[in-house]
Amino acid sequence: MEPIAIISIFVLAVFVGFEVVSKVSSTLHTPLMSGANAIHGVILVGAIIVADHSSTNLELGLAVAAIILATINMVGGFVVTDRMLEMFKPKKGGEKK
Amino acid sequence: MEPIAIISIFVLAVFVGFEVVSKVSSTLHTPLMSGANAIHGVILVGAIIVADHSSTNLELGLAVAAIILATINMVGGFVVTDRMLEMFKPKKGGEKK
Amino acid sequence: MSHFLYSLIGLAAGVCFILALKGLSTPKTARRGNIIGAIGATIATLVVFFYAQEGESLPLNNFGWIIGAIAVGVVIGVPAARKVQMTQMPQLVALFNGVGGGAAALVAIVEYLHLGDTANTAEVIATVFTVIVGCVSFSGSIITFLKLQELMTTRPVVFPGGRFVIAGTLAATLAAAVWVVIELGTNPLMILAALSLLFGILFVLPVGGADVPIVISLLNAFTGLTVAASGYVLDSTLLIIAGTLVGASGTILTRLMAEAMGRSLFGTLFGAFTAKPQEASGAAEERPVRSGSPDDVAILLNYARRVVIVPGFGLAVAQAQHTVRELADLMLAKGIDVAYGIHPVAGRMPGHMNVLLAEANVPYDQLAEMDEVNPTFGQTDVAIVIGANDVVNPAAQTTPGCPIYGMPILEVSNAANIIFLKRSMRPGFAGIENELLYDPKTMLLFGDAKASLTKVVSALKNL
Amino acid sequence: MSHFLYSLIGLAAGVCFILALKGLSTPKTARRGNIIGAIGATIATLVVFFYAQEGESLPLNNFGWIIGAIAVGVVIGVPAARKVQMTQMPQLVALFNGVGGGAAALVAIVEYLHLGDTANTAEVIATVFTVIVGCVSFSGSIITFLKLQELMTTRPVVFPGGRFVIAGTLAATLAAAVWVVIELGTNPLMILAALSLLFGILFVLPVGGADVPIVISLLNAFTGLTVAASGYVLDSTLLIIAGTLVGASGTILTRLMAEAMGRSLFGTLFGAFTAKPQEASGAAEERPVRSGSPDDVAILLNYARRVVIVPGFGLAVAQAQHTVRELADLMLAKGIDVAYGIHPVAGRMPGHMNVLLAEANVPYDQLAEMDEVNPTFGQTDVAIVIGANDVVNPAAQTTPGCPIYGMPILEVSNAANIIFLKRSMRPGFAGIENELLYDPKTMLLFGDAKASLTKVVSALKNL
Ligand SMILES: NC(=O)c1ccc[n+]([C@@H]2O[C@H](COP(=O)([O-])OP(=O)(O)OC[C@H]3O[C@@H](n4cnc5c(N)ncnc54)[C@H](OP(=O)(O)O)[C@@H]3O)[C@@H](O)[C@H]2O)c1
Ligand SMILES: NC(=O)c1ccc[n+]([C@@H]2O[C@H](COP(=O)([O-])OP(=O)(O)OC[C@H]3O[C@@H](n4cnc5c(N)ncnc54)[C@H](OP(=O)(O)O)[C@@H]3O)[C@@H](O)[C@H]2O)c1
Repeated sequence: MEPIAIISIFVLAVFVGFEVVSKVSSTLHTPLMSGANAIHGVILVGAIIVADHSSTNLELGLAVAAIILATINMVGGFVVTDRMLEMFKPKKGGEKK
Repeated sequence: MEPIAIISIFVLAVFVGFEVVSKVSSTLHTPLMSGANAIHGVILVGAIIVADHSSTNLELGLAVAAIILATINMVGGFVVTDRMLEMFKPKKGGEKK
Repeated sequence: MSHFLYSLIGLAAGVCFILALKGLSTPKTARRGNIIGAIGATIATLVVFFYAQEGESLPLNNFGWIIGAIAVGVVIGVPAARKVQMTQMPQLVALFNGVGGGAAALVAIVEYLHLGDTANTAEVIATVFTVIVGCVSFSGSIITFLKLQELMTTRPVVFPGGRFVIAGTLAATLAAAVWVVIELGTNPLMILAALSLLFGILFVLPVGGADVPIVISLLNAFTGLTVAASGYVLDSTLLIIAGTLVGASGTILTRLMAEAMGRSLFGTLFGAFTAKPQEASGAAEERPVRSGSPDDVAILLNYARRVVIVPGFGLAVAQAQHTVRELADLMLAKGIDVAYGIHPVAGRMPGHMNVLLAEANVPYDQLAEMDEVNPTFGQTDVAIVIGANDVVNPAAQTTPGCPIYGMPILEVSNAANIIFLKRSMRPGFAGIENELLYDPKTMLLFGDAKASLTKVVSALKNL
Repeated sequence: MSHFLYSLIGLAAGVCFILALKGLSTPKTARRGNIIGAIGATIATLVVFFYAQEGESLPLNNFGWIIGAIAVGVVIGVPAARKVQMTQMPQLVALFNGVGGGAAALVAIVEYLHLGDTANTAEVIATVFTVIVGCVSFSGSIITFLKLQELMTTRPVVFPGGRFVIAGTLAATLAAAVWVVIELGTNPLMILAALSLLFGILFVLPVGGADVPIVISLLNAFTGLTVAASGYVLDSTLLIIAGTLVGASGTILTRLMAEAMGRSLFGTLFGAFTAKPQEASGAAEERPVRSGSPDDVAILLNYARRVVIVPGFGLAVAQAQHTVRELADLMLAKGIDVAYGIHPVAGRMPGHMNVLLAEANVPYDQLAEMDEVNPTFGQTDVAIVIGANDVVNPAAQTTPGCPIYGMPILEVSNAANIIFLKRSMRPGFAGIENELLYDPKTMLLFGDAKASLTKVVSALKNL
């Protein structure tokens, strides 16, 4: 992709990120942090691509490590965020502890 | 530019536009409308580019017309928006009518 | 200048536009935002003169023509923007939007002529899109201008078989579009442009006067999209970003506006076709109303402790904003507590009342938004409704199925006394009877709002 | 699958991430938002398996390894995420962030090895950036994890000449970066990675335990940027968008968090170097305090009409959230009006208290935000402060220059009685004396919050 396209996408994504997050209530800061954290787990995609490229054992070893780490980040991040948010669901009376 | 870059820029710009405008107070809807209107006056840039390209009289004539129209849109739009917004500046007591 | 640097500056201009829209979202930063936008536009324009496309050299070809055309545009645009009255703002915005759409269409046509057979299909499709939407925006905006300037009737223009004519024109336009994409050539394109212009006219004719601002906002968003499409053909990131921004924000604005009026966008555009013809409502009934003289009104005001002024469309028509200010100042001098209750869609454009009253130098702290002022009507002695009707009509809350049902209103009926300043018993834009006019605590002062207000002011002065 | 379609699906996944962040901004839509994000991530991952790069064919090379590695990741990640206690959330987020940063660094290294001499300078620079920041994020997060898990001291670790060691490491890292860009080659890159890992450790060591969440948030934003840089090298729009989103939103979050604590980001990161060593404050003074027994507390609560519970960091440490709930239920059963006053930075992470209390099933309507609850302390009979200190310390309002000056606090001093549950007279994180502890209307109940609460509950039951 042309550099200018990449820069444009970057700049616009910065604005989107700023705008979307800037008005969040502090109640949700913890899940928001772990949710954003989960999103950068898509580096998994990159890790898979480089694992496909890998031609030496060193490369493959590092790529496999990258895949493991990225998967932990992504899957774990979404699961834990969901766990937290589940507790935020409106509960009537809150009877059953 | 590659199609995917253009589409990405388009999609991100849509989000930016939505996010930025969606929480505006109705007090400023009129200036916002005329301000957004002024922004699309940058088609002037396009008009100048095609005027530069023009090789026939027909093309040049149309391009010149486009430049005139676009300039009216852009310059007029920003000026009138500024005029409106000037009136919104905080005024103490509002004495001098 | 390298293409990269050129595009980078364009991107910077795009960022200026984003900041402009961001700024425009609150009064405090609005003016600065607009200036940032203007700076971005200026930079974007200047930089074109310093960038030679491949195989070309500076200065640009036709340099003299370009500068001359810009000068002409400035000479026309600036005075228009400086002199226009605030009441005529909707017209001016319509006109500016129309010329923008026209410019986009012209740019697309010229680029098409220039590219000739070298254009690829995607470029041709973008061109066709720009030509159609730009032309519709142009001719449609001209019609909205004529309606708003009352150079033609503001009523929906419907003629027998109208909907078939419109559908036919649309079909012909689309057919021409396909023709252009397949056959290429100048003539098909010109025919397409002509059909699109015609469709723009037919599309806006059936829209009623008060719905016109929504149409303007919609056309504004459309014009933004044409600019984005031109950006694709001309390979300009700036145009893509700027156009898309306007397209997206225009769409949101249109929706907000339609929502504030409790209407659907579809109903706005095609309401004239589906609506049952409204009978000249209530005229047959001839129920008694209590009409008063300027002196009666002045007395009522004189002994009030709290008065809420509800301005509307009619105030703008009568250009009575300065006289209203005079009346408010007079009451304030007499120690009466005065507030303005501003409905978000009072006037001809969303937020129009705020602009009008800002122009009349009404101090901020007297302007109250609907949500603020509604709970205070219970402690209000007199609500004086000036050239407004629909925005206080209780039918919006009580009559399911009426055109404004669900629209939030200013609840003046909770005030101890209501005064209406209007010229007749005719209903407001929505064309529905307002029960409030027959309320025992309502007093009507017939006549042009400005004339009536002037009389009330002098009566009040003499008390 | 064509590259265009592949990229388009990636873009769609990017849009999912935007929607996820949008959704996460209000409790109502948060869970759905997170699920949309997870769907986006799943699609993005699956689609890689169906796209063959130029000159290659499907299935991917090393397919078995890839699937196996993913399985391992799932087997480690999911149970960790499922079993973690809510009080340990900051650690887990730190760890997840660290592995993400590590993954980004590894990806960059492998791609660098793969590209060899064919990499252009821009790609090498992006690689170097990713390696440095990814490694810093990795090792820094590990240290924050160790601190939060209390596997090492939570105090700032400062050693003589520490700042010179850090500056030296930074300089060496940058030098190595330049070396890699100029010379290329595997060894320089490995040295760069090692130096970056070292720098990450040294960078986080001097940060105090309670400031660690800010550092995590910052490292989170950094990791996002490395993902964006990888996206550039790997030509993936998705990674650019996702990474940038996280970078931008992480930056905003970091700023919001620092602001809510009334601190500057700079002070957080480098405070340990510039701060004068805090004397073991107040210990020398030995002023009298009123300490009470669980029975005293129970009696006070029993005769109150309105009680506000102020939970803090210590509640999380003692894991007393369920016991607090029990106490609150008991009081409610006795007809006492109970509310929780939640300070935005109470706990170890912003919004942490909300998560902890949500876990203990505390009903929504009992949770009050700071701005809501502050005006009500005047009508409150007992404010019971459980493992909190700084967030109620009036020094934030009265002592200019103290570390928390300017931070908004919960104004418990307006309540008729104040009860503190803490273990000692030691100050809170900010290390400053809390005058409130010596206030005549304050009663102190020393001991671990959970143990104390259990005693109070049984005392109250017996009344
Ligand atoms: N602001 C927007 O964005 C926007 C956009 C589109 C549509 N609308 C619609 O416009 C309407 C606005 O409500 P509104 O209450 O402001 O206006 P309205 O309901 O249309 O009422 C205007 C009233 O002003 C009176 N009037 C007209 N000219 C006058 C004059 N010279 N002197 C005194 N009175 C005069 C009319 O009665 P007489 O004829 O008896 O004098 C009429 O009853 C709403 O239905 C809204 O949905 C608003
Ligand atoms: N939430 C965030 O995002 C965040 C992030 C970074 C920093 N911070 C900072 O963290 C602080 C949070 O304020 P805070 O009032 O919640 O906490 P704090 O000021 O640190 O006070 C915690 C109190 O809990 C007591 N405590 C600790 N363990 C306990 C136990 N097991 N049982 C009973 N009491 C116990 C401690 O006193 P004893 O030792 O005497 O028991 C201490 O006074 C603020 O200064 C804030 O700026 C917050």
